[in-house]
Amino acid sequence: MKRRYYSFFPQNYKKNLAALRATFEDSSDLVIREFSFGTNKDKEVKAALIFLDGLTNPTIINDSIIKPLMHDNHLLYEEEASDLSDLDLIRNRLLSVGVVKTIYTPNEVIEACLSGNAILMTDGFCQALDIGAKGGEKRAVSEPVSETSVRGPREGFTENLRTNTAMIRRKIKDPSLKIRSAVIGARTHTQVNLLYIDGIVDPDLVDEVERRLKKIDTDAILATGYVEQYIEDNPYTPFPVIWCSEKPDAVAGKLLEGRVAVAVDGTPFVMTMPMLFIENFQTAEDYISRSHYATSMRILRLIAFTISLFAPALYIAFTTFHQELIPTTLLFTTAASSEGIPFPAPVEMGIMMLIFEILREAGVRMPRPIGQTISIVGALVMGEAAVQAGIVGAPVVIVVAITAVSSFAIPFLMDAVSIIRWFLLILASTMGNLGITVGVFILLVHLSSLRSFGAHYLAPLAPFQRRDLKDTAVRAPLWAMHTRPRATNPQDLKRLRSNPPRNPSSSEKATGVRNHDKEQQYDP
Amino acid sequence: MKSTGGNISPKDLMFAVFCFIQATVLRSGYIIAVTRQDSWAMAMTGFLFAIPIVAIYAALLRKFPGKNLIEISDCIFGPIIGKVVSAFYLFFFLSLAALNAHDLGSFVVRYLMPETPIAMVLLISLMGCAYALRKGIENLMYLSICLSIIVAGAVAINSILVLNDMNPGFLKPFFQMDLMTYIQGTVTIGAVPMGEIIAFTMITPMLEKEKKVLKPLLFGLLLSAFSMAFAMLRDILTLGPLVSIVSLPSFESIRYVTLADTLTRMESIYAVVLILLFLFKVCILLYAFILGLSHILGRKNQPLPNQDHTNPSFNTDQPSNPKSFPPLTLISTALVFFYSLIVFESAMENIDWGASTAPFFSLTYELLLPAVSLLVAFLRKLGKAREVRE
Amino acid sequence: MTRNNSTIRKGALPRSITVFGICVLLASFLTGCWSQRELSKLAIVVGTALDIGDQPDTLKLTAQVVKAAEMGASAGSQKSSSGGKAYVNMSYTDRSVLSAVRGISHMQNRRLYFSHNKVLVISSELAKLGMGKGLDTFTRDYESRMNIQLLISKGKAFKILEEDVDLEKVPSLHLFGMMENQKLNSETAVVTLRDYNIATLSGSPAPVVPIVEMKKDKVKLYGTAVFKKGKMIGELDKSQTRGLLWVTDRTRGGALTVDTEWGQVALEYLHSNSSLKPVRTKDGAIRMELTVNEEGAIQSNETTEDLSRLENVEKLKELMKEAIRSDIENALSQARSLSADVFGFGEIIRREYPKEWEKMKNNWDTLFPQIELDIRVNVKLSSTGGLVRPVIPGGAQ
Amino acid sequence: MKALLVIIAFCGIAWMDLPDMIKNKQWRNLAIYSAIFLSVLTFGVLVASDIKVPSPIKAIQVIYRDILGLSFKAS
Repeated sequence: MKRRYYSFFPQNYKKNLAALRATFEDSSDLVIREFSFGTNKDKEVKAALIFLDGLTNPTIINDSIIKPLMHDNHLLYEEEASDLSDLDLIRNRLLSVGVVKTIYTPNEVIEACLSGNAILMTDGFCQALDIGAKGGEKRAVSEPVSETSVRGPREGFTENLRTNTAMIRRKIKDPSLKIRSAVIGARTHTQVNLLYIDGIVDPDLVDEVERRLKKIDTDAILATGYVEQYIEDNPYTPFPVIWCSEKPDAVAGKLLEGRVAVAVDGTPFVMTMPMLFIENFQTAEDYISRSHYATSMRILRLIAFTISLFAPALYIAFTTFHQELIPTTLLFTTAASSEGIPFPAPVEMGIMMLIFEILREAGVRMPRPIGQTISIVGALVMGEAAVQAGIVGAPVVIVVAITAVSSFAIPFLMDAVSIIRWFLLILASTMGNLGITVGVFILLVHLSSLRSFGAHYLAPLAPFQRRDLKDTAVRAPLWAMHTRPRATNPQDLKRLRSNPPRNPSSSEKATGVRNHDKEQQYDP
Repeated sequence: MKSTGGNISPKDLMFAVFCFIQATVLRSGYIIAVTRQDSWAMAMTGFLFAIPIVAIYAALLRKFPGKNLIEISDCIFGPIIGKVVSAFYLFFFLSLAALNAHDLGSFVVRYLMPETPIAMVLLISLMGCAYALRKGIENLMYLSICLSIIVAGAVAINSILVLNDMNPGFLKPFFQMDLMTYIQGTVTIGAVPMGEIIAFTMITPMLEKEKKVLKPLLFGLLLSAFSMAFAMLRDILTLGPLVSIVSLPSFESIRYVTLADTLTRMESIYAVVLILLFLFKVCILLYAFILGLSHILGRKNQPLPNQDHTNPSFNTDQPSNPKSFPPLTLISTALVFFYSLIVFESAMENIDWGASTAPFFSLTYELLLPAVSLLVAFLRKLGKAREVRE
Repeated sequence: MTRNNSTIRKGALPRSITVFGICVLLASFLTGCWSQRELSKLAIVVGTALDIGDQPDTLKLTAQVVKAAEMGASAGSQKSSSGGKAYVNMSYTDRSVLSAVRGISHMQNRRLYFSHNKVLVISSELAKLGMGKGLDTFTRDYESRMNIQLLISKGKAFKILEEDVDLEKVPSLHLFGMMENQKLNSETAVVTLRDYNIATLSGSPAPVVPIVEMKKDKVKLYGTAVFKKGKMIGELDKSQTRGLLWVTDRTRGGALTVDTEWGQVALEYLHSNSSLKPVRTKDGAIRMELTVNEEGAIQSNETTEDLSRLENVEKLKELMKEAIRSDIENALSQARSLSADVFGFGEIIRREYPKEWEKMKNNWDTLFPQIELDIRVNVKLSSTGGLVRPVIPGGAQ
Repeated sequence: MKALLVIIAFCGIAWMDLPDMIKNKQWRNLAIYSAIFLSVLTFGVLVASDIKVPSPIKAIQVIYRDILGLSFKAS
C-alpha cells in the first residue's frame, strides 16, 4: 500500500511545511517548531524543527539542537557566522548530536519523523537534516517474566529494539556480530534486526532468513509472533519451529551455536532459528548449573513431556481397553471409584480436561491476584466437589492434575501438547493401545518431517547424529561439548580451541606445576 | 544449506533394515513350530542363506547406480519385458504389504482388541502409513535409528524381566531333527523375513553414498539375525515345549513377566513397539509398491518424485516441478487395505501359507528374478562393467 | 508421498487434516461399542472353580467376582462399605467352560473378565475324569493367563472359593497369596497353568498339581495330585511332595524336626540345590544320578545338649541326610507304584540321550519303574542361629 | 451400508488428490489415476458388500504347491 506523500517543493520552505502539515493532519502530537537564527539581522535564517512529541528526547531537542542554533552560533568563526544558511555547516559545526543525516525526499522526512527523529528544515534548501533524537518513555530493563533464572543473568529484553541489540552486543563483544536491519510493515514500519555471528553462522542461512523477511508483505508487524508466522517453514504444525526468548544470554548462546536471531521492535522477545525439537527442553540455566543436575532436569522435562502428552490417553486406554495391564489391587480401587459414575471414561476425562483448559486460560488472562483465586477455586473446590458429587472419579482428577502440572514443566511445548493431547485421547478412546501407537507413529513422522530453515527439527535423533547427543537428554560438561550442533551447519564447528577436549583436571595434572607458579605470581 | 535433506545415510539404511526385519519377529512362530528348540540357530543360518541374495541386489545396484529395481529391470529387459518383470515385482511388493498389514491386523485383533473388526484396525494403521508416505519416506528412514534404540530397549527390558522364568534345559537336545527340517528353517528365515529387504532396492537411489549398499544391508541383516536369535532364545527358554504350540511365541513369553506383583502383563507395552515396527515395515513395502507403480505408469526420463525435493524447506516459493506422477499414495493404501482384508480367511490359512508356500513364493522374487536380471545384464554387457570388476 | 511445499501452502494439508479428522471421528463413533469395556461394566474374576455338573458330561463353573466398591473401601475411597462380603461367587453348569461363562453372563448385567484370574481350582472328581476340557480354554483364551495357580480340591471345588478368610477379603486372593507363600515351606509343589502345560508337553508327561481341602471353613494344603494322560491317577503326601521337590530342584526352604538321642531338634533348610543327571551304565541301561546339596541351620533345640559341638553337628547332619533321602525314596516308590514319571526323568533323558530316548519312549510306562536312582546327599549345617548353646538351667556355671 | 462407507471414503481420497492434478492440467496423469481409482473402488465395493473375492495368495498357493510341487510340509 502506498502512502499519500506530498511532493517536495524545491527550495520552497513554506509550501513544504504546509504540505507536511497536510500529511499529518489531525495528528496532534506533531510539533513544528519554527524559529530563526543567525548572527546578523538581515542574514537571519528561517528554520523549522519537526518532530513527534513523545517519540523524541526533549533534552536532545532543547540542548543539542535548538540551543546551539540559537545561542551558540557565536562560537563559530566569523566568516562562517556570516552565512549560516549552509546546511553542511550547521551539521558539521553546530549540532551536537550523534546521528545526523542529510535527507532529500519527503518520504525520508516522514519516515524519520515517525521513527522518532527530529527534522530540521531551513528556508531555501531542498534538503533537510534528520537528527537522531530518539527518546520518549520506555520500560526499564527488568527481570523477565516468562523465564526466571537462579544463577544466570536476570536482565530481560525490553520493547526497545536498540536496547535489545545492545544487550546482545554487550554479551558478545566481537565485531563479527552482525546486525542487519530491515523495515517491515507497510503501515507499522517496524524495525526488524537480523543478528548473526559472521564466521560461525552458515551464510546460506542468513541469506535465507533475510530473503524470507523481505518477502513479508503485510501492513502490520506488531510483535515477534507476526514475523514468526510469516517466515516459518511449516505453517500447519502445532509445534514451535522458531525459538524465542526474553533473555539476552539465552539468545547470545543460540547465536554462538550458529543460529540467526531476529529482533523486532516493540517486543521483549527475540527469535532464533533454526530451531530443533530438543531446544524445547533446554533452558539457559542448564548451561550454568552443574551438568549432572542439568541432565537430570532434562530427563525430568522429557518425562514431563511424555506424561502431559500421554497420561490421559493412556489412562483411557488402560481402563477401557487393557484392564489386564493394571495391577490387580489398583484395578479394584479404580473400578471402585468408577462405580456409579454416569459417563463413560473418555467423556469423564474430556470433561475434566476441558475444565482444566478453561481454568488455565482464565488464570493466565486474569490479573495475578484474581488468577490465584481462580486456580484455588478450580483446583480444590471443583475437583473435590466433582468427585464428591460422583460426576467424575478420583483417578481422573489425579490424571488430569498430573497432566496439567507436567505441562507447566515444558512451557515451550505447552500449546502444542495441549492440542495433541486431545488428538491422542480420541485415538485412545476409539482404538486403545493401537490408537495411541498409531498416534505416536504419526507424531514421530510429523516431527521428523518438520524442517526449520533447512535443519531437521528432530535433528540429533532423526537423522541420528551421535556426536550431537551431548546436548539432548544429557547435558555434557561444557568442556566435553567441544563442537557446535551440526544441525545448524555452522561454518566453524569447533567451540573449543584445544583439540581433543580434555577434562580440566587432567590437563591441570600435566601442567599443574607451571599453572601454580603463575597463579602465585599474580597473587598480590 | 548442505543439509542431508532427502539423503539417507548408510547408517540409517542399516537400522532401517533392522527395524524392517524386526517386525517379523512375531512371525517366528512359523519356524519355531518346525525347528523347535533349535530355531535360534536358524536365524544365523538364515542370515548365511541371505548373504548371496543381498550380494545379487548389491551387484545390480552397482551396475546401475542411481536406479531402483524397477528402472533396472527396464534397462535390462527392455521396455516391454521389463514392464512385465516390473509388474511381477510390483505384485510381490503389494502382496507383501498386504500380508504384513494382515499380520498386524490379526495380531491386534487377537491379542489387544478381540471384539474390534479387523477392518477398523487396518484402517487406522494404514491411515498412519499413508500419512507417513505423504510426508516422505526419507523422514521415516531418519527415524530408523531412534526406533531401533526403542526396540532394542524394549526387547532387553522384557528379556531381563522374564529372566526368572527361564530354564536352560529347554534348549536340549541340540540338533537332533532331520536335516530337511533345518533346511526348511534356514530357507524360511532367509526368504521370508530376510529376503524381503528387496524392498529397500527401491530406496537405495536416495542414499547419500549410493554405491555403498552392500555393507549397510549386510550389517543390518546381521544385526537382525542376532536380535532374532536372541528373541527366539528367550522364547524357547521361557516357554519350553509350549513354544511350538502357541501362535505367537515372542508375545506369549512376555506374558509371564511378573515383577513384584505390580509390573505384570507387560505385553501391551511390547505390543506398542511391535505395532510401530509393523507400521514401519508396511510403509517401506507400500513405498516400494507406489514408487514402482509410478515408474511403470509415469513418463520416461522424469526425475524421481522424491529427488526433486532434496531440500524441501528452501524451495517453498519456487515453482514446484510439474509432477509427472499421479498421486498414488492414498489409492494404493486403499488397495492394500482391501487386499489385506481378503488375503486370508483364517489364521490357520495364514499359518499354512507361512510355513509351506511363502518361502518359495518369496524366493521367486527375491532370488530368481534378480539373479536372472543379473545374468541377462552380464550377457547383454549392460551397466557399468568396470565397477563390477573392481 | 511426494512432499511438495507449494501445494501444502495452498491448502493440501488442511484438506488431509479434515479427511483424517473425519475418519477418526467416524471411527470413534463406529468402534464405540466394540472392544471398549467400561470398568464399571466388568465383573472382575479373581478365581475360578471347576466341578462335575449334575447332568452327565457337564461341568459346573464357579467364578469368583470381586465387588470393587467393597474392595476399594479399604483403599481410602469415600464410598462407605456396606460391610458385606467383598466377593460374589457365580456358578453355571454347562457342557463347556466357555458356554458356562456365557451362561453366567446371561444372568448378570456385567461381563465376566478373566484377565485378573489368579487361581483355578478343579475338583478331584473332575480331575479323575480328565482335565483337558477345562484347561484348554484357560490356555487358549487370550484373556486368561498361563501364570494362574492351579489347584485340585478334595471335595467340591466351589467350596474352596467360599473359604472364610481373615486377613484378605477375597478367598481367591488368599489362596493365591498362600500358594506364593508355600515356596518357603517346600512341602507343596506350586504349579501354574504354564508349568502344568510344559510338563504335559514334555517327554514323559506326568504333571503334578497341589491338592487343597476344606477343613472347618479354612483351606488347607493336603498334598500333590499326580496326573497321567490328563487324568488324576494318584496322590503324593507331604513328605513325598518334598521328595519330589528335592529331585526337581524346587526346594526353597522349610523346617525339619528330627528325633535325636537327646530329644527333638528342629532344623531349617536354608539353601539347597540339586542336580539330576542321566548316566549310561556299561550294559547300556540308563540310571539317574541325583545330587542334593543342602545347607541347613539349627532352628530350635529343645534338649539340653550342646549342639555346637562338632561331633553332635555330624550326627545332626546324618539325620538330616537320612530325612532327605527318605523323602526322596518315599516319593520314588510312590511314583513307581503309580508308574508316573513325576520327576521328569524321561524329559531329562530325552534332552541328554535323544537317540536312546527314541527307543525308550514307547514303553516308558513299563521302563520307568525300573529306572534306578542314585541319591547322593551333601549336607552342611552352617550355623546354630542366634544361640551357641541352649538355655539350660544353671548353664552359666 | 459398508459399500456406502467405502464410496464416501473414496470421495475423500478423490477430494484430496484430484484438485492438484486438475489445477496443474496433468490430463495424462488424471486419466491413469482415474483408471486405478475406479478399479480399486470396484474392488473395494466388492469386498465391502461381502461378495467373495478370491485371494490371489490362494491362487499362488495352488500354483506353487499343486502345480510346481514347491512347498514345505507344514508341521
